[in-house]
Amino acid sequence: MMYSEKVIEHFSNPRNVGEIPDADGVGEVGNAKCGDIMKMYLKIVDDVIIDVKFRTFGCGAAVATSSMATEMILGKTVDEALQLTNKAVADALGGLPPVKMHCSLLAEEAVKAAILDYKKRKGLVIDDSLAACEGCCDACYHKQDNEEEHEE
Amino acid sequence: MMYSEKVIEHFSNPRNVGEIPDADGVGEVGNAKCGDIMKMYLKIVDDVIIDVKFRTFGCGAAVATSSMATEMILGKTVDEALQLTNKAVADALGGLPPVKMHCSLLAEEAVKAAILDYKKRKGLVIDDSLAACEGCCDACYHKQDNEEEHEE
Amino acid sequence: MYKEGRESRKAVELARDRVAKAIGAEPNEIYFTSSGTESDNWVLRGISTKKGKHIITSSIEHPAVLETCKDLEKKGYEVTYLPVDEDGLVSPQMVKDAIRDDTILVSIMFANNEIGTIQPVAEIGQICKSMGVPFHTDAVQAVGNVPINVKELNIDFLSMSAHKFYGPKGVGALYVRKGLRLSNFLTGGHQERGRRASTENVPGIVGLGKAIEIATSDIESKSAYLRKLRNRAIERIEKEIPYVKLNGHREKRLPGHVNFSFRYIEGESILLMLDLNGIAASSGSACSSGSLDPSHVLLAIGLSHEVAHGSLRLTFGRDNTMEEIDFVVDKLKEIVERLRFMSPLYEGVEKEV
Amino acid sequence: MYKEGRESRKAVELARDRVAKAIGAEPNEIYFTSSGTESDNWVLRGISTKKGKHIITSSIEHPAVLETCKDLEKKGYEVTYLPVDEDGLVSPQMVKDAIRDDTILVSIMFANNEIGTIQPVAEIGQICKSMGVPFHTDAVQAVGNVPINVKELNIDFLSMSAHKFYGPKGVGALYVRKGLRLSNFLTGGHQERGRRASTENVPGIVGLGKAIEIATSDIESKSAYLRKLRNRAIERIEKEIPYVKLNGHREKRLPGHVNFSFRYIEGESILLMLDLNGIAASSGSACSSGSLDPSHVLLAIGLSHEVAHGSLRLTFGRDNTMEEIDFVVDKLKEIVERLRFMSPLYEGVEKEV
Ligand SMILES: Cc1ncc(COP(=O)(O)O)c(C=O)c1O
Ligand SMILES: Cc1ncc(COP(=O)(O)O)c(C=O)c1O
Ligand code: FES
Ligand code: FES
Repeated sequence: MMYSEKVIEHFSNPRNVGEIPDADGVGEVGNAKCGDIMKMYLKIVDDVIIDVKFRTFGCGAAVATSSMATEMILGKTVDEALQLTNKAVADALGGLPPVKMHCSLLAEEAVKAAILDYKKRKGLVIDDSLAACEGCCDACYHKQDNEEEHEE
Repeated sequence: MMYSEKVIEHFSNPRNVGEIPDADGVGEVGNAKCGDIMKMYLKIVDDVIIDVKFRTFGCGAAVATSSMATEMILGKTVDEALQLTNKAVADALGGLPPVKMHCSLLAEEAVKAAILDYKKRKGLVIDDSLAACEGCCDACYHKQDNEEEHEE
Repeated sequence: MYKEGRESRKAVELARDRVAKAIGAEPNEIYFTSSGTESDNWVLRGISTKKGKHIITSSIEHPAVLETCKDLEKKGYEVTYLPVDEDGLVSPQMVKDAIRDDTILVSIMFANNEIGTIQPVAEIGQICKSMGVPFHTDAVQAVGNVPINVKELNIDFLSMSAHKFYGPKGVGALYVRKGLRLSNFLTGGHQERGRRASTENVPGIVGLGKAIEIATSDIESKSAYLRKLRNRAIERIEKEIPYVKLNGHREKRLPGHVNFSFRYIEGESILLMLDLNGIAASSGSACSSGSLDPSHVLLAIGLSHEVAHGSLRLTFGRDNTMEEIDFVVDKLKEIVERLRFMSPLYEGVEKEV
Repeated sequence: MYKEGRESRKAVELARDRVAKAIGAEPNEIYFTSSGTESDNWVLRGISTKKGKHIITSSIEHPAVLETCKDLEKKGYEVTYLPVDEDGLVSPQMVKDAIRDDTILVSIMFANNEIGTIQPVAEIGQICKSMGVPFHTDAVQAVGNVPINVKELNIDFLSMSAHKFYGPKGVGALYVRKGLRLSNFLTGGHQERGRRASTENVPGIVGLGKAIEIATSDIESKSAYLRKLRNRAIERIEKEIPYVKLNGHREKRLPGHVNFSFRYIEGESILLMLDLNGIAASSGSACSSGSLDPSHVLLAIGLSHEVAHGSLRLTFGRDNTMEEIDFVVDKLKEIVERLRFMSPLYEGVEKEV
C-alpha cells in the first residue's frame, strides 16, 4: 500500500470530523460488511454549503477522501458540489493506490446522498443521477486492474 | 563433489602410472561409453606382485582409486591381492562421495581382471568370482542412495 | 569452481544439519525451498495419488494451503475443509471422522498466522499415524516459537519459512519423513538429491540454518519471556479499552502473538495510525499482501464482517521490552478513541454511554 | 510495517522497472520468481490448455525445460523435441513444420548453457507470431550477454536467473507479454499482482534489478571484449592442442563461452586439474549438479559418448584479462598432455604419432 503524503496528511489530521445536529442534509453510504461507511452532514443556506461534517468507518483512504471531499465542497453551491467526481478527490489527494479507488467513489456517493436528502426535504426536483449507492456495490469486491482471482 | 584430501593427493600425484611391456597379467575393465576405463599391468614373480602399473581414462576418483589400488597390491601375493575390495580402496582414500563408489569397484575389477589374465596364461584354476566386469555394469548408471529418477 | 563448490556444499549441509536438529529430524529428511508457500505447494501437489484424491484440511489455513486446495479441486481432487471452534481450534475427533479410504493427506497448520491459535498437533498426528494417512503441518508460524519434534508428534511433512524466525526472505524448507514419497514440484536439474531443481540459494540457506539454530536454542526461556509480554498486553487492553474481543485461544496461542477486534472501527486505520507512531502491526492476512478482503480466519471463528474488519494483530519479538508493550497499549488506547470519535457506527454507542 | 513495507515496495518496483528496461518490456509484464527453473516450470505448467496439449521444444534445452516436458508427457501432454544440427542450431523451418492446431507453446532456449550456441530467436519468434502460437525462450544464459528486445524478437515469455548475470542466487524473473494468460504456479497469497504467492525475496529482487542494469548497460562493448578473449582461446587451443573439437557454433555463440572436446581423456579429470591450478571451469551440465551422465546436449550435436565425456566448458567474464586466457590455455596444454599419458585410450595413438 503506497499512500501519498497528502493522503497521510488528511488521514492524520482529518478536516471537518463530527456531526451537525441541525443538518439540512445527511447522507450515509457503504455498509459495515464491506468495511466502509461514510456519513456526511451538510448545512446549506441559499443553496450554498456553509458547513459540512463527516464520520467515516473505513480504511486510511476512506478517511482521507472523506476529509478532502468535505474541503472541496465547503462554500460551493449544491450544484457545484454535485460536480465533484471521485477522480477529482483522488487527484486532489495526489492519487490513490488502484485497490483504494473505490473509497474515493464512496466519498462522491456520500456527498450525493447528502444532497439528495437535502433536495428531498426541500421538495426539489431529483435528478436520476442522484440515486446514491445504498448497499454494497461491486467496488467492494476490490477488483484490481488485472485478472487476479478473487480470494473467498 | 567432495573429494577427500587423500583422493586429491593421489589424483595429483598418481603412483605407478604407465605400462609394463612384458607384463605377466593385463586387465582392462569399464568402457569409454561409460566414461571410465582402467587398464592394469602386473609383473608377478613366485606369485608375488613385484611391479604394477595402470592407465585410466576417467574421473578424479577413478584415477585416485587406480593409484591407491596399485599401491595396495604391490608386494602382495596374488591371493592376497584378490582380497582387495572396493571398500578397502575407498577407505584407504578417506572415503568417496556416494556417486563415486562405482569407480572404486572398477579398481577392484581391474585388479581381478589382471590376475585372471595372469592365471589364464599360467593355466591355473580359475575361480568363479574372478569373472571380471567386461562391459557396462549397473554402477555406470550412477544410482544414488535415494529414489532419484534417472535423467536420460 | 570445485573448491568454491565444495565450500558451498559444506555450508549447505551444515544448514541442513541445523534444521534437522531444530525439529528432531534427520538431515536427509530436509529439503530447501524458496519459501513456505513452495513447501506447502510441494506437499499438496506432490503427494502420491494411488489411494485416491481426497485431502483434509482446515478452514483457517494460510492461503498457501487453502488456495492450493482450491486449485486442486479444479483438477479433480476432493477437499474437506474442517471448521474450527470460536477459539480457532480444529477438533481431532473431526479429523478422525473425516478420514476415508481415499484420503491421501491431512494438512493442518501448526499455529495460525492471524489469531495465533496452536492446534492439537500431537493428537492429530497420532490419529493420522494410526489410520495410515500422511500428516502435513504448515509450521511457518510455529518454528522458532514453539518446541517441535516431528518424531514425537508423528508429523510426516512440515513446512517452514526462514523470514518467520529472523532468517532471510525467499528461502524455506520442507521436512519429508524418510520413506515417504512426493513427486517433484520444481523439475529440472538434480539439486537437493534429485528432489528439487534450481541452483541452490546458498546464502539464503546458510541464513536459514543459522537463524533456526538461534531461534530454537533458547526456545523455552524465550517463550516464557514472550508470554509475559503477551499476557501483559492482553490484560491491559481488555481492562482499559472497551468493546474489544481477544481472537484466538487464550492459552493455546503463539507466545508473542495478540489479536484483538476493536468494535466500531476499521483495522487498516488503526494500523496506519500505529505506523505513524512508529509501531508495526498488521490487520487481516499479513502474508497475503495485496488482498483487502476480510480475513477468512476471523470469519471462520464466527466474527461478523463488521467486527472482522476492525481487527489488529500485534506480534512481539525477543528484542521487545515491557516498556514498549506499555507504550503500544497507551498509543492504542488513544488511537481507538480517536477513530471511534470519527466512526458513524459509534455515534449511537457514544450517546448510550 | 507500513513505512518499511512502502520502502520495500518501492525497491521492488524499481527492480521491476530495471528488468523491463533491460529487455524492452513494460514493468507490468515482469514477475519475480525464485529461479530460472521456476520461471521455466511456470510457463510450461501454466500455459492455458484450451487449444490442446502439444508443446514444441528442442532436444538441447536445459533440464528445467526438458525434465518438465518429460513430466508433462506423463500427465497427458504431447511434446515434440526438435533435433539440432552439429552446431547445436534449431531450424526455424522445423519449428514451423512441427506446429499443429493443438500446439499451445513453442519453447526454445535463447543460448545454450553447455555449448554456447545462440538460436535464431528472431526467426522463430516471427514464425510463432504469424502462426498464433505463444513463444517461450529460456534466456537464462543470454540475459546480460546478448542484447535482447522482447518486442522486436516477438518473444511472449522469457525466463531469466539473477546469478547468471552476477546477481544473487535464488532469484529469477519471468517476462509475460501483456494479455497472455498463465495459470498460477505457486498458489497462496496475492503477491506479484496476484500471480505468484510467497513473501517477496526483497533483497534478492533488489540485487537482480541492480545486476541486470549493470549487465545490460554496456553490453556492446562488453561483448566485443569477451569475444576477443574467446576467439583467442579458441585459436590457441585449436592450434596448440591436438585431437580437439570446438563444440557449438563458431560465431553464433555466447561471447565469453568456449566448449571443447579433448579426445582420449575425461572431462572431470581436466576440471579437477584446472581447479588445482586455481582455474574454474565446468564439464557436462553445470547447472544440474549431482548428475554425472554424459551431457544430453553433447550427444544431441552428434558426439559419441566417449568424446562427450572429454568435454570442457570455459566461460570468461568482464574481469578476465588476455593474460589470464593465455595462462589457462598454457595450463590446459600441460594438463591434457598429462592426462593423455595416463589414458589407456591414448596408448595406440601415442605410438602411431
Ligand atoms: C539455460 C538455463 N536454464 C535454466 C537454468 C536454471 O536456472 P536456476 O539454476 O536459476 O534455476 C540454467 C542454469 O542455471 C540454465 O543455464
Ligand atoms: C502459516 C503460514 N504459512 C505459509 C506462509 C507463506 O510463507 P512464505 O511467505 O515464505 O511463502 C505464511 C506467511 O508467511 C504463513 O504465515
Ligand atoms: S458500499 Fe462499498 S463501495 Fe459501495
Ligand atoms: S564398466 Fe562402468 S562401472 Fe562397470
